[in-house]
Amino acid sequence: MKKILVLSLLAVFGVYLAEVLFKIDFGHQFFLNGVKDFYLTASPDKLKVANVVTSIVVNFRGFDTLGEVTVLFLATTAMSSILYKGRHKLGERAVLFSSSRIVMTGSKLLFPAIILLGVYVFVHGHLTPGGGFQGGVIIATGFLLMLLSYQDYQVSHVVLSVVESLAGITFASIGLIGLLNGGTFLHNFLHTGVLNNLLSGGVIPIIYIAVGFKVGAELTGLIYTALNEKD
Amino acid sequence: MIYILFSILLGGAILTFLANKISGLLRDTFFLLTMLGATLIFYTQLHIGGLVNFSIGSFNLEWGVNSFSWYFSLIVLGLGTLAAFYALSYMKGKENLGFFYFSFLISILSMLGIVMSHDLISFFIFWEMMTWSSYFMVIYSGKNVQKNGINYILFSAFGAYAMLTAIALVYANIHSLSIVEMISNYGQFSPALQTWIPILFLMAFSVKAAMMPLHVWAPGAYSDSPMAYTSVFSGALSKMGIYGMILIFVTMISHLPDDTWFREVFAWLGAITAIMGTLWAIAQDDARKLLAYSSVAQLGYIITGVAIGTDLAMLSALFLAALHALFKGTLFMAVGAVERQTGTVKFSEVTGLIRKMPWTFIASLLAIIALAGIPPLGGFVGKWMLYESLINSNHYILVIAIFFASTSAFLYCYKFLFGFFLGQEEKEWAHVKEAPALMVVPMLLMAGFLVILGTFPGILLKPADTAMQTLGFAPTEGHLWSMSVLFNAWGDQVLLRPLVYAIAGIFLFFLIILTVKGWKNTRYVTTKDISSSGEVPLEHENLTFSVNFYQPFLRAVGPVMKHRMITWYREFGAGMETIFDFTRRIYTGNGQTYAIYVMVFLVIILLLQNTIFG
Amino acid sequence: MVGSPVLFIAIPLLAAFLIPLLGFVWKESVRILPGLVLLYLLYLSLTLMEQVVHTGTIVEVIAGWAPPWGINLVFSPLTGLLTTLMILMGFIIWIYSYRFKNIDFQEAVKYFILLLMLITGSVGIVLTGDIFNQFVFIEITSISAYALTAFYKGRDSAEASFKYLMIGSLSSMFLLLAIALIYSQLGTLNMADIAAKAHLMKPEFKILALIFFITGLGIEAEIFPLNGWAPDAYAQAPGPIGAAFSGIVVKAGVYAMIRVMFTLFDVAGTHQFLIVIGIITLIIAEMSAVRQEHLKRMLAYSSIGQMGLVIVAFGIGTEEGVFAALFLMLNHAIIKSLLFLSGSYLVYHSTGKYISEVDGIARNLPITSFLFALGSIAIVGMPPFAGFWSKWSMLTAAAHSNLILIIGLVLSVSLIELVYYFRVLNRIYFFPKKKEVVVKKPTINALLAMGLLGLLILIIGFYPDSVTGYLHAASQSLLDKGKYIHDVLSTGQLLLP
Amino acid sequence: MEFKLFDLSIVEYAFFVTSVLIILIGLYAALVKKTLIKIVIGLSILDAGINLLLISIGYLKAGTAPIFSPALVKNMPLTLENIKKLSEGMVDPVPQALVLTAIVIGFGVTAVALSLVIRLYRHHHTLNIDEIKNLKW
Amino acid sequence: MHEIIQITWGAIVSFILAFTVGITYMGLNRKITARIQNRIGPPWYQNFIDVIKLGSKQTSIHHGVMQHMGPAFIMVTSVMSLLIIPILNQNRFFPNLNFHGDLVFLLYIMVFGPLGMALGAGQTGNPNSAIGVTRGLSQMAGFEIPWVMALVALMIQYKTTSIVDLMNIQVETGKWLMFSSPFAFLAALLAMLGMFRYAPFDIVGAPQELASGPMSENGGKYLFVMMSAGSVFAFAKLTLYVDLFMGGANNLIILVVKTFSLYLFPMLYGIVSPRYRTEQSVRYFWGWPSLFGLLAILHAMFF
Repeated sequence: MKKILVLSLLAVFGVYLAEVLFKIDFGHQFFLNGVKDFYLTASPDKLKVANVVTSIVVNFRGFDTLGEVTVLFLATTAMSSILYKGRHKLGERAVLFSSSRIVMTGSKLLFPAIILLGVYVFVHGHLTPGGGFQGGVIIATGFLLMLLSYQDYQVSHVVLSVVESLAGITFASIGLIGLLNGGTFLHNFLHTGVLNNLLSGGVIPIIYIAVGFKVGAELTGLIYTALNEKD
Repeated sequence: MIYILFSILLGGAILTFLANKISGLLRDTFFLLTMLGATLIFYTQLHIGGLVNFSIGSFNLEWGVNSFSWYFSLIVLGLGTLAAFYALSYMKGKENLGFFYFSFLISILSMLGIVMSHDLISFFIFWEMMTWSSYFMVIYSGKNVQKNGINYILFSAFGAYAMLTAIALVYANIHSLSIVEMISNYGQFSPALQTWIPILFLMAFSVKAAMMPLHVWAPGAYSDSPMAYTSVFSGALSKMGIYGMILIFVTMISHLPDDTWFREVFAWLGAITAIMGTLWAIAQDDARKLLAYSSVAQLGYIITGVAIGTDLAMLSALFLAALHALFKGTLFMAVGAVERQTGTVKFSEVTGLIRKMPWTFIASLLAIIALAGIPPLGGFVGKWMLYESLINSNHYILVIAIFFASTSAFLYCYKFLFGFFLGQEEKEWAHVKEAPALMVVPMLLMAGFLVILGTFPGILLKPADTAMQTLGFAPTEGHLWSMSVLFNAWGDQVLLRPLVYAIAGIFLFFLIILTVKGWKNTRYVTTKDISSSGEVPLEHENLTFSVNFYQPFLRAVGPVMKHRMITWYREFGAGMETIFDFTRRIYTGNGQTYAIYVMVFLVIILLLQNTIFG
Repeated sequence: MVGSPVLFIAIPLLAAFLIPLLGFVWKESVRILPGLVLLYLLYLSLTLMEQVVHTGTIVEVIAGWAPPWGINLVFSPLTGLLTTLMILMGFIIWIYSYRFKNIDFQEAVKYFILLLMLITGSVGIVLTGDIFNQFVFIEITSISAYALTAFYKGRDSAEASFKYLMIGSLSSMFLLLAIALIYSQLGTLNMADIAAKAHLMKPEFKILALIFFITGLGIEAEIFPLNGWAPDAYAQAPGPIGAAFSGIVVKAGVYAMIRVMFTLFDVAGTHQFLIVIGIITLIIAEMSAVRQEHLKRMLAYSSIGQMGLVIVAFGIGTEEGVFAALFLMLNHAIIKSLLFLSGSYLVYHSTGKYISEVDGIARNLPITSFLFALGSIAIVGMPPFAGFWSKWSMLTAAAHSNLILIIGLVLSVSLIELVYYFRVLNRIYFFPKKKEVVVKKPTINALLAMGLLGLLILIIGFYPDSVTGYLHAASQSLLDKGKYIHDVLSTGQLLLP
Repeated sequence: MEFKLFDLSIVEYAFFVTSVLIILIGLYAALVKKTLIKIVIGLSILDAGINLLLISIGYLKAGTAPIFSPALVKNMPLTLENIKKLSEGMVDPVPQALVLTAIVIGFGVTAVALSLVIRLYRHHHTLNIDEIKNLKW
Repeated sequence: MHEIIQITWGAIVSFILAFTVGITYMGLNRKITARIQNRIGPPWYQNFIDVIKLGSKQTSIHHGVMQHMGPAFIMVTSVMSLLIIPILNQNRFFPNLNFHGDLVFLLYIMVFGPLGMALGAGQTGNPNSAIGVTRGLSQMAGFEIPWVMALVALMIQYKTTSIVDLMNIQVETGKWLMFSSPFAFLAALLAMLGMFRYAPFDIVGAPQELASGPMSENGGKYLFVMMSAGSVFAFAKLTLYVDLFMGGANNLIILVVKTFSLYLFPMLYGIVSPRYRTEQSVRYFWGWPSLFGLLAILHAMFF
C-alpha cells in the first residue's frame, strides 16, 4: 500500500520533472548573458587562473566555499557532539578486525605517497583539475588507510583541531584582509602573476591550500571520531 | 486630569502590589488612598466635556468624559469605593493580597478607561485589561480554575475578538479610530457592514452583559471570585457591556432601515435571559451561584430595556443598571459577610443567622425588596418604568415574559433570606458574630440609598436623563419623571411620595398595634420551641427545610430546564477536542511518513499548478 | 563606514574557528567569545539599520565582483531588520545559556560553536543575494540544527534529529533542483538578476522552480504538511535552542520563502496560495496543540501556528499585510523565545516534560512563572502587550483587503490558542503543588535573558512606535521589487583586482 | 507532454533521464525502506542524482574542460579575443563549482546522518524506522 | 393637611367595610360548604367570633422580630390594595389613594404581603411554615401569569393602565368588559382560583398535612391580624374584579351582590374539587388560563 502510494507519487514527480528537463536544449547554450561567459574570460584575463572552476570556487563564488568549509567544520563538530559520550581515551577504540602484515606494510609504504598526491592536488588546484577539496579528501584517505590497517594508530585530536582551526582562520582572515585592503571581502589583494605559473592567481592558491588542510584534517577527524566511538 | 486619574490608579495598583511585600498595613493604606484619591479627583476635578488626546502606535488616542460616561463612572467609582472598604476587612488574612488589590485597582482603572475612551483602540485595550484583571479575580480562589476560569476567558476573548474584528473593519473603511467618526460615518458604510459592525460589537458587549446564549461563563465566574470583588464584577463590570450596548443601539441600530428586527431579537434575548437566569437561580443551593444567576437575569431586564430603546425604556435601563449595582453589590457583600463569619455559603448548611448578624440581614432584606421590585424601594421604580415602556411600545408578550421572570424571582429572593437568616437556630452557628463594621457599613449605605431612591428616584434619574441627552434623546424630565413622580406615555402617573408614606404609615400602625398588645407578656423563645404536629423537636434535631427547597416548582418547569446551555457548549467543546485529538495524530511520529507528506504536498501542487498559479 | 554587512558572516565564522583553539588556552573564553561577537554584531546591526533606513540599501559585494557575477549581501531595511532581530535573539539566547553545560567543557565548546553557526547561518540566509549561497547557508543552519537537536544524550533527541535530517535532506534536494532549473534557463544565480530576467524563463520552468522552492523552503518555514519534524525537534532540543528555532531559524526560512515568492518570480496566484497554506498550517497546528501533553511540544505547535499566521499575513500582499507579517514575526520571535526559555525551566525537573508536571510551580519559581505568564498573555494578543499590536495590524490589513473570512478564522484559532495557554497558566498558578518535585532555580544570567525579553514585550506593548518605523521601511523594501533589482544590479562597475 | 519516446533524440537526454531515475531511486529508498542505513543510502543516492543533473545542465556538446592549460593555450598571446574564442568551446564551469559545493554539503549531511543512526541504534537497539517513534502527536 | 385627614378617614371607613364584608363572606363560605357536604356547619357569623376571640387572646411567645413584623407586612398589602382599588364607580365612595396608572403598582403591592408573611413564617423555625411558603410562592408564580396576561390585554385594548379609566369605559359603553374582553375575563377568573387558595389550590395551607402551613406557629394577635388582613384582601380583590370586568358598582349594595356572586365561583369550584399538588397547580395555571390570557392579548391586539 505504502509502496504503491510512494511509487505513484514518485511517478508524478518524475514525469513532471522529466517533462520540464526535456525542454532544455541539451548540450547547447541557450541563455544569453549568463555569468559563465564572464567567468571564462575574467579568470584567465584578470585573475590569471587557468582552472576556471577553481577561480569560481575560490574567488568568484568564494563565499560559497567559505560556507562549504564551514559545513564540513560543522559536520565534524556535529558528529563529535552527537557521538560524544564522556571523555575519549586515546587508543580505546573498537577492534573491528586485525589486518595482515602485508596490508600493514603496504599501507605504510603507500601512506607518504598518498599524502604527497593530496598535497600536489591542492597545491596545483588553480592549474589543473583538482583543488583543496579533492586534495583534502585524498589526504584523508591516507589516514583512513592507516586507521584501518593499524588498530592502534593514533591521530592527535589536538593537532587535528588546531590544523582545522588554523586553516579556517586563514581562510576567514584572508577574506577580512581583503576587506581591509581592497574594500571587499575576499578581495584578491596579492599580485596575480602569470597564467599557468604555480605562483599565480594571488590569494587563490593560498586559500585553496588552507582549504586542503582543513578538509584533510576534518575528514580525518570524522573518520577518527566514527572509529573511536565507544559503544 | 484624566492622566492624573489614570496614573493614580495604575501607580497605586503597582505600589499596592509592591507594598504587599513590605507590610500589610502599608498595602491597605495604599489601596485605600488610591481608591479614594481616584474618586475624589473624579468628582471634584473632572469636568464633563474635557478631552485629552495623544498618539501612540500611529493611532490617535482620545480620552474624555461626557455625561453618559459620567453616569457609568458613577456606578464604577461609587460601588468600587464601597467595595474597597469592604474588601479591606473581607480579605484580611487571605493569601496573595497584593495580587488581589492590584487586579482590583486595574479593573477599576480599565472600567473608567472604557467609559472615557473616545477612540476604539483604547476602548479595546481597556476592555481587554478589564477582562484579564477580572480573570485574575475569577481564578484567585484557585477552585475550578480549569473550568470556570477557562470558560470566562474563552467567552470574553470570543467577544473581544468579535469587537476587534468590528474595529478592524471600521478602521479599514474610514481610516480613523475615533468613535465619533465611526458614528458619523456609519451611514456611508455598505449595507453589509452596516449590519455586521453592530452585530460584532453587540457580541462583545453581550458577553460581558451575560446575555443568552453567551452567559455561560457568568455563574461560575461570579461565584468563584472573592465576594469583595464580585460585587464590583456583577455590579459594575457587567455594566460595561450595557454601556457598549446602549452606545451601539443608540448610534447605529437606530439608523438601520430594519432596526425593528434587531430590537425585537435583542429584547427577546434579554427576556429569555431573564427567565432562564431566574429559573436557574431558583435551583441553586449555593448563595453565590444564586446571586450569579440572578445577576444574569437582572441584566436580561436591562438588555430588554436597552433593546426597546424608547425614552422610557432607555431611562429604565439606565436606572436599573445603577440600581442593580446597588442591590447586587449589597447582596454579594452580604454573602461575603456570611461566608467570612461562617465559612460556608450553602443554604443547606447554615441557618438562622438573623439574630447573629442583624445588620447584614437588614441590608440584605432591603436589597432583596429592591431586587424583587416591590414598592416602596427603588427597584419598583425601575420595574414600573420598564413595564410601562414595554406596554407603551406594544411589546405585550415581552411584558408577560419579563413579568414571569420577576414573579419567579420572588422565589429565589425568599430562598436567599430564608436560607441564611431564617429557619431554626443551631448550636453549630452559635459562635457566629456580626461582620466587622467595615463590611457592614458599605452594605447599609447602599441599602439606605435604595430606600431613598424608592421615594426620590429623581436623584438618579437626573444624571441618567443628562446622559441620555448626550446620546441625543430629548429631555425627559417633567413628562416622564420628576423628583418623585413617574409618568408613562399614556399620561398615567405614579405619585410615589403618598404611596410610600401610606405604606410606611400602615406598616407602622399595625406594627405598633401588634407590639403594644401584650407588650409585657410576649417574650422571645428559641426557634426550637415550636409545635410540630404536637411534637417538640429536640436540641440536635434541625428541622429547617432547605434541601430541595423549590422542588415542586422546579418539577413544574422541568422541561424548560432539562437543557442547559453549558451542556451544549461543553459537548461542543468535547467534540472539538476529540477532533483536535484526531488531528494531531497526523503527526504519526514516523519520519518516513513525514517525508511522504512532503512528497504528497509536492505532487498535489504539481497536479494543481494550473489552478494555483494559473 | 561603520562596518560592512559581510562582517555578520565573517566574524562569527572566524570566532567559530577560533573557539577550539582558544579552548586550549583559556576555557572560559569559549563561553565569552560568542557573546562578544554577538554583542559587537548587535551594535553593528543597529547602527547599520539606522543608516539603512535613512540612506537606503547597502549592497555588499564579495571578492570585488559586482553582481550578478560575484556574490553579494544585501542589507536593506527588510534584511537589516531581520538580521538585527536574529542577532538580538542570538545574544539573548547566549546570555541565557552562558552557564550551559557548565561541567563538561567538551560539550560546551561544541554547543557554542553550533549555536553561533546556527545564528550565522540564519543571518546569512537573510542577507545573501544569491540563491546558491542561500542554499549553502540553509545547509549551515540545518546541520547546526541537527546537531543541536540531538544535543542531549539521554532522551529521544536523536530520533527527532534524524527526522529533521530526513526532511531537511529532501528540502535541500528540492532547493538544488530549483536552482538547477533556474540556472538552466537564465545562467545566473543572483536573485536580483533572476528577478530582472524572470520574464525570459519559460513559464513551465518558472512554475516548477517555484514549486520546488516552495516545497524546499516550506520545510524550513514549517508550513503544513512539511513540518512533521518541527514539533519533535523543538521539544527535544535544549531549551535555548528551541527558542533559537522559533526566534531565528524559522524566521530565516519564512524570509527565504517570501523572498522567492515576492521578488524572484512574478507568478500569479502566489498570494492566494500563501493565504490558503498559511491558514491550513495555522489551523492544524493550533488544533494539535490543544490536546498536547508535553509543554515544549505544545509551544512548538503554537510556534508553527504562528508561522502560519505570518504566512497568511504575507499572503494578503498589501503593504499593510507585509507590515503585519513582519510585526508578527518580530513579536513571535521575542515572545515565543521567552516562552521556550522560561518554559524549559518550568519543566526542568521532569523527564517527560509533561504539562501536568508544572502544577503549582509558581510558588517555587515566581519570576520564571511570571515571565511565562507574561509571554502567554502577550502571544494570545491581549493588550497592552506586544502581541496585540501585531494581531491588530494583521486584522486591519485583512479588513482592508476585504478578507473578512480570514479575520474570523484567525480569531477563532486565537480562541483555541487562548484555551491551551490558559490551561497551562492555571496549572502553574493554581494547582496544588506535587510534593516530590525538586525544581531547578534559574541562574542569574537566565533570569537576565528572560527579563530582557519580558522588557521588550512591555516596551513594544506600551510603545509600539519604537519599532513600527523600521517595520514600515522593511515592508516597503520587500514590496518594491524594482528598487531591489536596481539597488543590487547598479552596485558599482566592475571592481577589479 | 512532449515525450519523444520514439525519437532517437531521446538518447541525447540520457543524462537527464538517468539523473531523474537516480533521484527517484534514491527517493524510493528513503521513503520506503525500513532500515535507517538504507534510508541514509537512499539520501546519498538522491544527492548523486541531483549532482548529475546539475552537471549535465552545464554540458556543452564537444566542449572541453574549462581549464586554460598550457596545452590548450599553446603559444597564443592571451588577448581578450583569444580568450573569448577559447572559452566558446568550454563547458559551463559554474555547475561544476556548484556541484563541488553540493557534494561537500551532501557529505557533511551524510556524516551527521550516520552518526545519528549510531545514536539511534544505541538507544533503541533497532534500525527499523517504524519502531523508532517515541515522539509523536 | 385636610387631604391627609380625608385619606385617613376614608381608609378607616373602607377598612371597616372591607373587614366586615370579608369576614361575612368567609363565614358564608363555611356555611355553604357545610350545607353542600350535607352538614349543618357553623353559623355565618362564626368567623366574627373567631376573630374577636383571637384578638382578645393573650399572646405570650414569639420567635423573633420577623415573625412580629410579618402580619404588619400582610396588612400593608391588604390595606394598600384596598386604598388603591376604587370601590365605587367614578370613585364616588372614598377615592383614597387611587391614581392613574395604578395597575402595575397594584400587581406589585399585592405580592408585598405574601413575601412579608413568608419571612415571618420563616423565622418561626417551623418546617411546615417554610414548606407552605415555598408552595405558596410557587403557586403564585403560577397564577400571576394568566392574571397579568388578562391585565395586559385590558391595558392594551383600552390604552390605559388605570382602573378608573377602565370602569368609565364600561359605564360609557354600557358593556361590561367580561363580555367585550371575554378571554381576559376567563383568564383572570381562573387566576382568581389561585389567589383565593381554596381547593383545589389549597396545598399552601393544607390543614391535614402542613398544619395550616405558613400560619402554623402563629396564634393570638398575630393570627388575628392575619385573618383580618386576609378578609380585607379578599374583599379588595373581589372589588377589583368587579371594577375591571363587571362594570363596577354604583352603590354598596350592588357591589356586595356583584362581589358575592363572583366569590361563589372559587368557593363552589373548591367544594367540588380535590387538592392539586404544587406542580400540578402551577402547570394548571400555565395551561388553559394562560392560553386564555394569550387569546385575550391577541384579541386585544387585533380587534
